[in-house]
Amino acid sequence: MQDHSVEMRGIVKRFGSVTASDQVDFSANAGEVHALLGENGAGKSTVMSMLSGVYRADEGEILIHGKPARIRSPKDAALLGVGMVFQNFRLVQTLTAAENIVLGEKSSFWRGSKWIRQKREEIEALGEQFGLKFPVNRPIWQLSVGEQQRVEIVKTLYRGADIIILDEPTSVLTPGEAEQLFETLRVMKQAGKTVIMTTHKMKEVMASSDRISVMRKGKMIATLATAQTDELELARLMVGREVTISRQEREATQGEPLLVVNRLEVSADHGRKALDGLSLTVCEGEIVGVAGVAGNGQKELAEVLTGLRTWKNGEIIFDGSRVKTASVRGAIDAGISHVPENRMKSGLAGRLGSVDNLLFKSYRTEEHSKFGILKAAKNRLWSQELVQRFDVKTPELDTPVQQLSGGNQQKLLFAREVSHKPKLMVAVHPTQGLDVGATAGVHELLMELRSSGSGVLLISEDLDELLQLSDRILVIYNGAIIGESDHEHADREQIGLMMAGIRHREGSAV
Amino acid sequence: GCGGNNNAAPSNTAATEAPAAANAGTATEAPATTEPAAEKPTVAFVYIGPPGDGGYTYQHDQGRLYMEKELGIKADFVENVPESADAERVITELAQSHDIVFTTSFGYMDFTLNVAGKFPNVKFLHASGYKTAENMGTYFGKNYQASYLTGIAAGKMTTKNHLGYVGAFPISEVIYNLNAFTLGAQSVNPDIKVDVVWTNTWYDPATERQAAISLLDKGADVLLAYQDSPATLQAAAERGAYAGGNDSDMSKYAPDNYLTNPVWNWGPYYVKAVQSVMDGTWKSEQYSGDMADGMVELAPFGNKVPDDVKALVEEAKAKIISGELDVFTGPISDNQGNVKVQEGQKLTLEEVLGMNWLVKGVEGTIPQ
Amino acid sequence: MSPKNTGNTAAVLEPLPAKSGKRFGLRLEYDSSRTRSPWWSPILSVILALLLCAVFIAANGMNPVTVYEKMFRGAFGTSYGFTETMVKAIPLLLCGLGIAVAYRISVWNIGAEGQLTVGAMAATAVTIYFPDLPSFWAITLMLIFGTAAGALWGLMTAIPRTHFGVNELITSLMLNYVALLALDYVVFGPWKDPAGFNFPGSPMFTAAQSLPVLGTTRLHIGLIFGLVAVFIYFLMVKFTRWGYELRLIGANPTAARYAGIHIKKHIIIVMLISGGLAGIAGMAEVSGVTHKLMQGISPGYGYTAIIVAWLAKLNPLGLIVTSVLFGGLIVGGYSVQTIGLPSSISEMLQGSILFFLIAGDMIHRFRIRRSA
Amino acid sequence: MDFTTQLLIAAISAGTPLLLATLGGILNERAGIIQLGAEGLMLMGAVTTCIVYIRSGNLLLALLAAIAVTAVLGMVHSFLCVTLRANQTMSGLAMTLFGSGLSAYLGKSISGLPLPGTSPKLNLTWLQGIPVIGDIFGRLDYLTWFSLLLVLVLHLLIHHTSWGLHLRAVGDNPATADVMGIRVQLIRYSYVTAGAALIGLAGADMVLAYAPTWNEGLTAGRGWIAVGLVIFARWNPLRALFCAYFFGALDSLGFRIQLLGSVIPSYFLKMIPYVVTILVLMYLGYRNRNKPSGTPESLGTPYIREQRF
Ligand SMILES: Nc1ncnc2c1ncn2[C@@H]1O[C@H](COP(=O)(O)OP(=O)(O)OP(=O)(O)O)[C@@H](O)[C@H]1O
Ligand SMILES: Nc1ncnc2c1ncn2[C@@H]1O[C@H](COP(=O)(O)OP(=O)(O)OP(=O)(O)O)[C@@H](O)[C@H]1O
Ligand SMILES: [Mg+2]
Ligand SMILES: [Mg+2]
Repeated sequence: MQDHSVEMRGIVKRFGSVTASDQVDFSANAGEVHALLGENGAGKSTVMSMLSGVYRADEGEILIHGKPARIRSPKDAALLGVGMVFQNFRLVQTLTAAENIVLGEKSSFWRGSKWIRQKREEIEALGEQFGLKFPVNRPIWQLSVGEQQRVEIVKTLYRGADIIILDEPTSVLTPGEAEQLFETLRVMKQAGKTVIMTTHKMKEVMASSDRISVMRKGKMIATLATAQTDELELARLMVGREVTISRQEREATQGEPLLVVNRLEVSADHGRKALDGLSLTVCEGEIVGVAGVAGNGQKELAEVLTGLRTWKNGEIIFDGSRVKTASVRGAIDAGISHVPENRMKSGLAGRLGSVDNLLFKSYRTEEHSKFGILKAAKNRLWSQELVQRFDVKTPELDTPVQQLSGGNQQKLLFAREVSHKPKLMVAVHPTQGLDVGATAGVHELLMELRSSGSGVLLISEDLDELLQLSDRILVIYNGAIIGESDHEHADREQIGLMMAGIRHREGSAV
Repeated sequence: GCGGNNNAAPSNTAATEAPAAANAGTATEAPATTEPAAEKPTVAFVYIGPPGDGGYTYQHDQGRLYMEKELGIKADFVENVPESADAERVITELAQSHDIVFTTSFGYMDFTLNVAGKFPNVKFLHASGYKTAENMGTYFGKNYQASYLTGIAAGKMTTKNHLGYVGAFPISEVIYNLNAFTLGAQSVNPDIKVDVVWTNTWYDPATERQAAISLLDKGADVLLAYQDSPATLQAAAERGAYAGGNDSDMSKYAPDNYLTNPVWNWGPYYVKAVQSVMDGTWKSEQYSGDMADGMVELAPFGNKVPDDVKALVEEAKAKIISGELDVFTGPISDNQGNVKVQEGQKLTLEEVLGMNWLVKGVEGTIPQ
Repeated sequence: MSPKNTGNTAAVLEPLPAKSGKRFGLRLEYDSSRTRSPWWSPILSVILALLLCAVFIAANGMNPVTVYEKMFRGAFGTSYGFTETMVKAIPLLLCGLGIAVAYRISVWNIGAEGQLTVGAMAATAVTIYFPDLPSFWAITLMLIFGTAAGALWGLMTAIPRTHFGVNELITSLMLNYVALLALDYVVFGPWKDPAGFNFPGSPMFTAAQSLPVLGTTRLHIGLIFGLVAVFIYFLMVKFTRWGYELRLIGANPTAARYAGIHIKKHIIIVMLISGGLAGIAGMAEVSGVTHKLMQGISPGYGYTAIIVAWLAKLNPLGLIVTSVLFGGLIVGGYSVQTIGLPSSISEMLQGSILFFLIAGDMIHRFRIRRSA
Repeated sequence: MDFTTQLLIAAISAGTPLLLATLGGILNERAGIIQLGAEGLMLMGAVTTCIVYIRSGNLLLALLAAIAVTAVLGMVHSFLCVTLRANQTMSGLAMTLFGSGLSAYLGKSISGLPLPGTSPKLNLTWLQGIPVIGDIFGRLDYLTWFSLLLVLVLHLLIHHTSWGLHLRAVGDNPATADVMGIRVQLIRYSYVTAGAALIGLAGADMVLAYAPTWNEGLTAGRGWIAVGLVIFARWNPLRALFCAYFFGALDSLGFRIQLLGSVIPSYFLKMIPYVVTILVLMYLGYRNRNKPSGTPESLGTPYIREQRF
């Protein structure tokens, strides 16, 4: 057995009453890509954060290159050559990519133009070497998510990390970009670096890793060589029971057109054009998937449909009538529900309990309030019911929802969005960060909506999910739909190409 | 009860029953009626600023200390009392445990009046106001006499015939001092003009400094500030100009550039007033002190004021004290050209106290 | 953390995470889930503030116990003192309530002072321009004008924030100065009492224009305004849709927007209420206490009210307690002067209470851990 | 000297304490900590200067004492806001209250006493010959020169040095700064302390340059103005220079307009800076609606390493 470049022994970390990491042992070697697999909340990020000094372990020890290491801060970790690309990027939005990369560097006090130019060239060269391209001089807020991730990776490389941790790196990438990332990982591996990647996507794990460690509920379950395992076994280890993954059985339920969007033009936050002549149609009883790389207008599309954003040109026809102005309330009343992409940021109020969170969209209705006064007792009962029906695990109805696990938060959110029988559901990355079981539950709910005659606009970056659920898949690129294929004829490769902006002349493309 | 002559408050805490329960009026009845006049009254002062302001309140506090020494009385004071709702409470509290209350700022007038109504046996003396009651008198002094004298000095010292006046607020008190200052200067130098700016603050050195600099920039070479801070003096000193302040002797801040200015000397009045209460001879009146009785004085001249100027001022001062010279004697026109005081006429005190026009030679306006 | 522990916090906090170099030392850990601070923390902070200021008092050569006793007696020990404390508490309560409403959704209004001032001005305008109204109409109109003016001033803070992204801290602060200057203008200019020897200040209000008072005290009916406002607000927050919306915005503004709540509209509403309440305070102050408009109508009620609101943890019922406490602190602050202590001690007390309060709010979130 | 030159000189003189305090505020807020205690800190700086100067007669010692005392208060603010993560707005208000109270309390003993001297002037004879510039810059005092130098230094520091990059990162995104090995808490402590000391120095400048004596509440609200100017200048030292001088100029312009015989009541003239500030900020807000506003993004939010996002 070779020397481990990273070894963690008996690591314990508690957050209040939650034990996020329970006597975890973990090791990774130089020159390997090591995948850390686990469902949502398994503790992957926690363990990796302890390695990178963001969290401090309550118990246990860490050895780097065989030597006991005391990692009390990110700085300690960096000195030991540990670099981490976080699930939520750690980039200063107002600084340029280059500035972000050299941040923390102590080499030169004075940052003259010569120094900057020199650094820029260094960074560009480094990017070149690992196949990571991005505009070096632009502030981060102007970069796409994919580009931001590349900045993050170059940052760790630049800082001379030889142990590189990537937390859920592919969740924001196109299949093509992900492929490119794996290529980069291979280059890094060849350069003798230790690459640790957390994920819950088994396909990727199988495609890119050398060894796999599986975590479940804060415990380390197993470490396997990739070559000697398969997806099914991994899934079983991860979830703790047998899981079958299959394409949903489906019958056509499609009805009248429900949502018609014509040549829509929308500006993004910073004035750029986000949607540029986008057109699409969603019919009753249909799931329409929108595939695309993050930053191509998906967020704005969802926002404009749910009334959060105004549009400049074009028209939106919903349920037979033309929508005149953007209004969230109008959208809610018309029967459009919304599962936003970041549930804790925009979907739930973490400090409040389940009742208040469930009431979000319906508190104005007769059923829940009268003359401006909330029907407190009735609302409680109603919430209780929903919590039970959707199997949300919460200690009490008033427990702040930020204390629930991610999966339960998402269930609560769905309970709310589905409870008022929407005509159209706009779901953005509804399963992002969810484990297999929870993902299956969400998929089931979406299919139920479909069969009950509602339309679903499913915006996702998970191509598998789209392929599995959608009746039709649209590809969004640069704010417009540049391709479409239906359920039967959907072709991964071709969709992947279109997501990268390459249009095909074949029949199914628009 | 609280009629005792030892310093009121701490000892009172032992016997709070009395002020708490009793109607304060009856509480103070005791010393006034049953005890002989020889018993020393308890005295309190209400100050608008801190005694250390080096200006207005400082002079009142000097007066208080003087009175304490002369009469062997310990007088309490409450400082920094805003001219608002707080004033009425502070005055009330003091009235509950004192026989004489001096309220030393104009803004206390109505509050003093209110409290006086509730404490008929306490004597109230209010500085600078015009409302009185059976048990409330007012006192103030004709400090414009000293302003006039300061004007004479300024008129002699200026080389450009251009004076500057930093006025706190466009109220009568400041206006008649400004006018007197101007008239004084004109008495020795008819061509003089006086620029005036209003700062709208009693104490804000930074603002006053700006005002002074503006005046200096416009060409004034002698400044007078009806303000509590020495900022004007400092600004003038930096430019080598002469200046004076108000209320107290400010020479220590810039002895070489100091001119002189009116100062208050309240001590003798406070002694007299308290004494008359002790003697049982006190009655409500509107007391107006002046240079003759010493309530108003002129600060010692600065180092660089020449002797001939001093002599000139002293001469006028003697005339004022003797009554020969009255500052507001006609003919006086305002700066719009209207004759305000006819030849040979004199303004009554009433008219002076309500003055809201500027004499000829003053360049500036009174905001309406 | 028990009260006993908090006593030696200074010692506990010594090894800051950033500094601790000991291998197996103790370290402090921050637990953000402990959001609810214990009920006794405000009480403790008042006590600690008293202790801190006792040091200064003792340094001044006085016995702190005597001083505090004098202070307490001045503010609460006599029926007169107590009514005066209540008189002080009225504007603090009204402004504090307004501030609490705004802070609930993180609108940092520090403009209560200006809003109070314009409220007082508008109420005075009624007395100037409609001098002969009968009592009921005079008071009603003054109340309406005062509220409206305060609300308008609040609106002038809200609009730049909602429509132009201007930080409300600065707007409300700047508007305080504008209001005070406007006050100067009217009391020196158009509304100056013609019989007032050119002194600044409006004519005295007539009896019809003055709020009814309790007996011979100065305790006026503004207290009822304050209590009613508190009560209404309490009910609104607890039971209405509006209260729910505020709760949502307070907890997560983005999510609230996704729930179809117009945050801008709420900011405007909240600032209207906040300003309106301060305006009522201003009206009550001129009509109930000073009976005329003049400079320095508020000795900083608008600022003190911020502390009052915070000390009450933005809780409307708590506000009643804290505004009386601070009313007492101000009243007592003047009382101690007669025994030779400067009034600044009361300001120091207010400041240190606030220091200890915000520290106490957080300190219980730390716990000691053995570090690995 | 013509009108504008005079006005400029007056603006510099009125603007210098504002500038110092604004720069102090910028340091604070660039590090992500709101500083509303400026008024209290200025008063503490002023009273310390007076006490030490009067007692010792040594100006340098007095200035150092002012810096030291306000730095300690700055540390109290950092302890509350950085270590305890207390509400920054409230901590600042407490600082203002406590500072005003304590300064009044401490200043009792020297109230009204004249200082042994004023702010010493730096007479640059070689400059004085040059027409306009000489008039303006020939006779400034040391503190004014110091403030001008500081503007330049801070500008360069913030935008052209590694420390500045660290500072900006800490102010905008402490979590990122932290993982990059920058000591967030240390930097916050340092800048809040330094900022408080600068604000204290502004208070010292007020007594030295304006009134050679201590009196309660002598700053008359200028600390609050500085708080506003920090935002007005959008956290930029160069702009702070212009904003502070702009306020200074308007302060003085009011009197000059009065002297020109204007009939506009001076109250309205005095409103100008406040109203202009609001209007300018509204205009900028409108113009920059699609860009990051320049506000340090973490302003007001404490950083907790182990907190999830
Ligand atoms: N800073 C924190 N404070 C409190 N609880 C935390 C914190 N970080 C993680 N947890 C809890 O620890 C557990 C493990 O979380 P962690 O983020 O490590 O899971 P994960 O495996 O990375 O999941 P995901 O796939 O969602 O990223 C969860 O229950 C989470 O609620
Ligand atoms: N951005 C900054 N602004 C102000 N001061 C800074 C900044 N960065 C560092 N310093 C100061 O410089 C000194 C050295 O910084 P730092 O401790 O980060 O360097 P270091 O070489 O990494 O130290 P060590 O490795 O010993 O921890 C510190 O004392 C700190 O006060
Ligand atoms: Mg997780
Ligand atoms: Mg994770």
